[in-house]
Amino acid sequence: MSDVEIIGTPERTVSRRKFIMGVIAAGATTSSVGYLFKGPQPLLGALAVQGSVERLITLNVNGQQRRVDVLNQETLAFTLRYKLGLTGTKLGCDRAECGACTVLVDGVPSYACSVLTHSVRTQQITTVEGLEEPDGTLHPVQQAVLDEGGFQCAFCAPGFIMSMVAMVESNPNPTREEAAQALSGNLCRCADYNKILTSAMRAAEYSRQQA
Amino acid sequence: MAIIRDMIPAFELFQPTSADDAIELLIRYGEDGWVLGGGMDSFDWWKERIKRPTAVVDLANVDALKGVRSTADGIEIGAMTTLTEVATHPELLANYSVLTDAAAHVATPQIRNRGTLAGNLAQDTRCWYYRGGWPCYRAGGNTCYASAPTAMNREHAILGTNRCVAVSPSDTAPALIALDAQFVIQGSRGERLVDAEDFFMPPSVDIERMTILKPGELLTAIRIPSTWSGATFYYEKVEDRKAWDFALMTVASAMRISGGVIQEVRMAANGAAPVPLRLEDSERVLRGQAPSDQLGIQAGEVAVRDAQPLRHNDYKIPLMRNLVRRAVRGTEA
Amino acid sequence: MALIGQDISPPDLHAKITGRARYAEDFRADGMVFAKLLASPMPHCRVTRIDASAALAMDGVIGILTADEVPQSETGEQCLTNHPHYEGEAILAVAAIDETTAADAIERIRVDFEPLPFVLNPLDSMRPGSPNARLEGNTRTGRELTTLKWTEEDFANAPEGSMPMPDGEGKANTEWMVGDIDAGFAAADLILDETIVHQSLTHHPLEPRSAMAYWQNGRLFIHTSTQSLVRTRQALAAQLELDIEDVVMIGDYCGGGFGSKISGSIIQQVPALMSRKLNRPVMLRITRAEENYLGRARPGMQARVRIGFRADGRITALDLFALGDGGPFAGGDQNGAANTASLTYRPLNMRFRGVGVFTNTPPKAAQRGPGGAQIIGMLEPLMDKAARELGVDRLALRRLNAPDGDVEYGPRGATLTSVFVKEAIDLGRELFGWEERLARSGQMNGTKRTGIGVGVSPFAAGSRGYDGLLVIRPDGKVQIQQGLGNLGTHSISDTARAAADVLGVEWDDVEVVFGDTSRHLPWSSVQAGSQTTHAHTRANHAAGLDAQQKLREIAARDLGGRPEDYDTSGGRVYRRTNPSQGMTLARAATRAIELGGRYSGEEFNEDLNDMTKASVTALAGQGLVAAARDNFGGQGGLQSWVVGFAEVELDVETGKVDVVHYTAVTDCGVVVHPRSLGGQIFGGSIQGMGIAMSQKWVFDPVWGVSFAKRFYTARPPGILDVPIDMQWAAVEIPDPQTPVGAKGIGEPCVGAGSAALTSAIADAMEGECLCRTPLTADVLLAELEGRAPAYGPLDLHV
Amino acid sequence: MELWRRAANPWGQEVLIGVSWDLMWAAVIGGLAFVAAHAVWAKWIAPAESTSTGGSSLAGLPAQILRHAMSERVFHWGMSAAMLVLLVTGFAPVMGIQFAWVTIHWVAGVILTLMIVYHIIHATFWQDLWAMWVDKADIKAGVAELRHMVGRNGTEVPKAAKYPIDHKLFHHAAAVSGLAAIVTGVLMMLRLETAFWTANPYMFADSSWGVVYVVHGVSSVALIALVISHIYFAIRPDKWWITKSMIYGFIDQEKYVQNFDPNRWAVGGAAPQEELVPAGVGASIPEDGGADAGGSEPAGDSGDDQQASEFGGQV
Repeated sequence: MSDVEIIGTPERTVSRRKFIMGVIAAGATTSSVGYLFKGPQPLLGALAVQGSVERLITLNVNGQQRRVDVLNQETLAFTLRYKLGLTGTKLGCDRAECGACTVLVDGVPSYACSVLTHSVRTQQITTVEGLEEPDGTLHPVQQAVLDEGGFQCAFCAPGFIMSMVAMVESNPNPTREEAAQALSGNLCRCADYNKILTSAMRAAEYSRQQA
Repeated sequence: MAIIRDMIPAFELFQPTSADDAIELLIRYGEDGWVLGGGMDSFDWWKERIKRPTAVVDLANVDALKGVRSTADGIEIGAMTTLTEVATHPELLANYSVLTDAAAHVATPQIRNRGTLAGNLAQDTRCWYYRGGWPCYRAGGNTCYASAPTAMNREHAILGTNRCVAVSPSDTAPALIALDAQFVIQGSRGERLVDAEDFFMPPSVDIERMTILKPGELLTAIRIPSTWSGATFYYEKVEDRKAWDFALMTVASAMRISGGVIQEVRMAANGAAPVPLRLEDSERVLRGQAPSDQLGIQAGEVAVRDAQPLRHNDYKIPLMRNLVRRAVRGTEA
Repeated sequence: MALIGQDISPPDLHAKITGRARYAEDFRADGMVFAKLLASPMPHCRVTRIDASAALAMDGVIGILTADEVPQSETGEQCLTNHPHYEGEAILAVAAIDETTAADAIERIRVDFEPLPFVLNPLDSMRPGSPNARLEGNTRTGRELTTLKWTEEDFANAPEGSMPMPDGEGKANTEWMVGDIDAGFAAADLILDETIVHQSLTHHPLEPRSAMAYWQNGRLFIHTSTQSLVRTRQALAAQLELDIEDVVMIGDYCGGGFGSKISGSIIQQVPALMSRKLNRPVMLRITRAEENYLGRARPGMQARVRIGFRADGRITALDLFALGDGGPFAGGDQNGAANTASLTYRPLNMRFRGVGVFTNTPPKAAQRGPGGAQIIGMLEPLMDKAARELGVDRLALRRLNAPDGDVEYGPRGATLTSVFVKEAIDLGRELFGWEERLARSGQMNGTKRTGIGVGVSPFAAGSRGYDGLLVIRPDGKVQIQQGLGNLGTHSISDTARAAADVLGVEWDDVEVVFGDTSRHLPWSSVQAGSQTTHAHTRANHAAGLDAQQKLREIAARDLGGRPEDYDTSGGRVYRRTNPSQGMTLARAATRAIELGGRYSGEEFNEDLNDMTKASVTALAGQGLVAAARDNFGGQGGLQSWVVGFAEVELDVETGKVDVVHYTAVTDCGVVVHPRSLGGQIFGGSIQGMGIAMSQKWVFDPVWGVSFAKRFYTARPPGILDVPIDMQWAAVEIPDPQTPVGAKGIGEPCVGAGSAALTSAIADAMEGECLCRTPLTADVLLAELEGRAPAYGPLDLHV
Repeated sequence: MELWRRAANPWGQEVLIGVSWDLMWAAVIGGLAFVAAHAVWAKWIAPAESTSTGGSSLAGLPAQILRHAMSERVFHWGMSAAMLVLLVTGFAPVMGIQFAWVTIHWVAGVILTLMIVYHIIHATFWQDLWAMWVDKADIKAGVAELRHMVGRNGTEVPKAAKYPIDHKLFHHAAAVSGLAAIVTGVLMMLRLETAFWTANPYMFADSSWGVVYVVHGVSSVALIALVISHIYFAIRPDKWWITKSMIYGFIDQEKYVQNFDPNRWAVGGAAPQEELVPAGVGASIPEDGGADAGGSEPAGDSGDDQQASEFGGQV
């Protein structure tokens, strides 16, 4: 795969159209070249057939600006896990069903497997790795889970924890039912829901204390 | 089919900042273009490699399509407004709770956080034959596997089928039909308005599309007239699991009751037919009558009068009837 | 204070909640390539031609692995095959520099198939002239594959809607009788005769069975997801014909298994073999859909049962004929189911006949409470039905039939170490408020009708004879080596407490070593059948005793007196009569190194497993090395019990069921880790609730292709589907035959949860047992509305 | 241009699912091109039509000669309507004009099927089936006609029987296409849920269904071209007299003698209603308008239809 630098090129190619300012890249891995010839001539076909192109973007992850090459079709979960080494974000289904990949996008829980990295490149991403203080102090949610011994296999834990973080922000004093609602986008196959809910209630308590 | 493909094939990606620019791109790419809203339906198709757009037009940066606005005669919701915003918007909660109820019943918090109202309306059906990449009518083929006498079709349609028996999966559609909403569609030739119930494409007309949107057209906003503001609403979705599931049946209704009589009513159901259904016959039964359980049963019977069950979905007949009955009774149990 | 019985957060939890815990898919290696599988689109076929030229010519494609390059197995299953027996079985793998390229390459491979006849459910393969799922036969008799069919007459003789129950030779391949079944029925005042269907369902652990492998100097390094580490290493080494020392397996964390990753998984051979072939590290990332196919499933059943009851509710006869869905390679769960029925109900006379029938559906394996969960879920509503008809209390009927510690059950009169199920029933009656809640049974709350249910569920709970290994280091820490897998049951840390308690050390002074076979681990049980709590509290207790003995000897040697004058606690070994006279463990460890021999691991007991011996040798000299085999012995098997109680509300207008409350009481001996035990009981029970209420397996009968392969179609329960209000308790009577008194608990809770719900739902249906799972809204509403049943009485995989 | 539409069946095997819609456009373009070519030829190239009566005498002939009896005309137009409805409902949605077409399509299909069945039975048992048979004389005439068309001098085109060779060929092409479309269409209806049966896609194997769809598609596409040319000839002024005969039933005496060989299509000197059929000539052979199913040139015959007399005086 060649690394053709194309930043700026798209604007030049069709500069008279202002929407092209929004163009990310003409993306094609080597393998999709054949596909490009099937459809109508791609807008940037000439570029595309030069080979694969990636575009370096700056992603705000856990408060850090990270420079990263991102394919057009790349999901946030892939960028985090495979480009930025943030493997705390898990892929349980890769279909927006299990919640193991839940991260916060501007503080809002989202399935990282089902959002393009490019769609959130101006937003702040928080993953489970970003919760701890630099000195190792755990986030109140993490401390609560630790104290309550939440989770069994814990493959779902990072996702649940991110949902809990969002929950304690938006509803610091939830009932158990409300906590369950807030966590309903996360699946735990060990079905340790009771302990997870207890952890969530404890997390809310810790957060209130901290606030 | 067990040929597991996975991994999204490459496409060109555009992030226009205005609807006009988006439409221009969509016209350029025609059938090979793809509108990316919240993406909650799109990613499945791409990852399964069943649908492979050449170009994806991501509407994330089109701010004009986002947000809830009050208008002179009601309220307008931008197409890209997330379901969470819809579900928690104070004015909608106060006056159009049938819609907030519906939005709050969609899937999970994470999906509501990214998923948009337009996406919920325009999403593709969940028929597992079609979703599995089978070459059915909807996929451009010449058969419906789901209606075969041996087929697994408990989630399929009992009404309004025409070769295809898949159901519309939208939770918000019946609420918007009950609210007499209008959908704003923008295309190369400007804007057009359609009634909520006319937005959905019956398979008898075009078996391959779920909505009347043509390539190059964009659903830009949903307008809710003030007609039904503060009316008596009912919304119920029956699903197998309480999160991340599609409705086996949904009924939504708006009623104006005064003097002990139903003066005006709009009622809709989803999960029953390939398109969200407005239950006009039931409305006729109800109009001018005093609400009672007996009347509810009558309205329910009328709703399922033409139902034709498949091998495994006969239960939808009593389910639909009962939900209509409950809508009249006004209690969810 | 003893560590056993306390709530201590497991030592690996910090890593899990900070994202540092690395599961198999989180590893990367220099030059790593990605493998992707090409799977069979057909339920049964033969590959006639593979044309991979276009794929291999692609830029970025590194290589291919085909069925010709992989080992055979005893069951007939290979990690790659040219004769797929189910839709989704892997045929070949391609490796490429990235996963997208690998996926693109898979699409360019042309495979020609010859479709073969297939069969999806056991009963269909019993019909005369029907296809067999394996060309060699439709069942396994002994080690042979044979064909077993019933006759037209057998089918004709069955009452409408009932499964045939043919008498005579050759109608089943497992058959046993205890007592005289006819006499049993003759003595009965009530006979129930029901046809029952239990679905198959995928395990769906949240972590798919991804694996990454590379080779260095002829040794295989593999990162994998497994329930049982050292045993998986052993299995993989055997499959690949490698010296066990040449396999380094890293599996620090396992994202769930439930029986599907007992000794790893066959598909982990693919990255290992591909890596050897290409001489590059290979990652095989398994997708959720692949997990559905390759990830094992609980065998469903089609069965008919006749049960005779005396007027007081005592079961005089139980006649069970069960067809188990064996998938293409296994034998179904029906034999275990019969044993569990025999134990739970102690029928005075019992006959069992069963056939494990091959089907062209994804492979079956043990899933938490294999056989037991199915049969309890199916039979408990029938106990209710009998109690109702006989006018006896439903709980009393169960108690009457429940066993005591002297029970003999099954075809060969198996015995147990202890049974305290009656105590559990009694405690549950009180905690749940049985009488009070039962008074609500059948009451309407709006459109919702209350149902009360109970499920009494036993399952195997332990084994014996494994090794414990620990090192007391010169820094005073007690390093306990664990060869188990780490799948979240906390057994790696909880069973270590047994050794620490013997020595009387604080938990902070304990380090548990696990997760990597290069770290010198002892021979351990598979983490399955709820063995580990029992087996490894014993093994670690033994190692603790060995360490204690060595400490005493060192103390006596240095400080005078006899070893038995010394005791250990608080990080010291000291003279019982004068606690100030003693030494720290740190000092003792240094002395052990100086003394050498059996103190530092240069010598060891000969009864240790070879693997443990190698580990001891490797650890020798690092401190006081203690290694001992569990020689505590014991008579009889181990079974734990969970009695589940549920209150549900059934909406009679929609068929939807809400679980309002759930209470579970267990007999699992001494409680090692209460909070974790609660997690096991509730987690297992909720998995059982999923069986009863929602979880599915659906196939198109014409194409043999599966639909419910994603979470939203397979429908495992989510957090909103289970009661907020749950409680548990344990009778806490120690098992008399183990020094620690603890029994395992992973399995029996599933049957309890499932049965409590099938029983409660039947109660809410005014006693109507639908005798099928899952009891989804469509099934219940059709019945409530008096419409045609949603499914045929014997329909499976619907 | 693709000829077929293929798809992967649920087992990933490639199966035919129908003709490519490219063929529809090909048929439209082909049909229109033929029309255009013919129009050009007719206007600028065609040799003058012979108006010779060929020695036949008008004597004894009625002024109006019955060509198509009432029942045939009703049949022709009914069938034409059904056919047009079928083509429009079948192809308009493909061309992008969307409406709920399926019910109209199959109802029209059923009507057409019934009419054709009637026509086949009628033609077989009540009309002379052989009137549509292409015989040696037809072939000779056809050859001569072709020579004439390309301007070979001195070629005398023999006069036709009641149905000239081009009419007959058209009938047969349309009949084959129409029958194929009908038979496959009836099979395809088994895939629709109707009041009479439950849809069952598994009645045939995938591959067989593929053939059914392809045959239906090919025949329907062929009918597009046939109908285009048929309509073209029907509205050409020089053929208008034939078209009129399909409306009113009669042709002028003059046209009769100019175009037909009385030996091959004998019309008695008596009143039209007595329309004589000389034995052995095999002329006034009742044939059907079934040919029209495919949109052939007006065919059919007066045959035994005595009702023609009713109109005799009026025209």
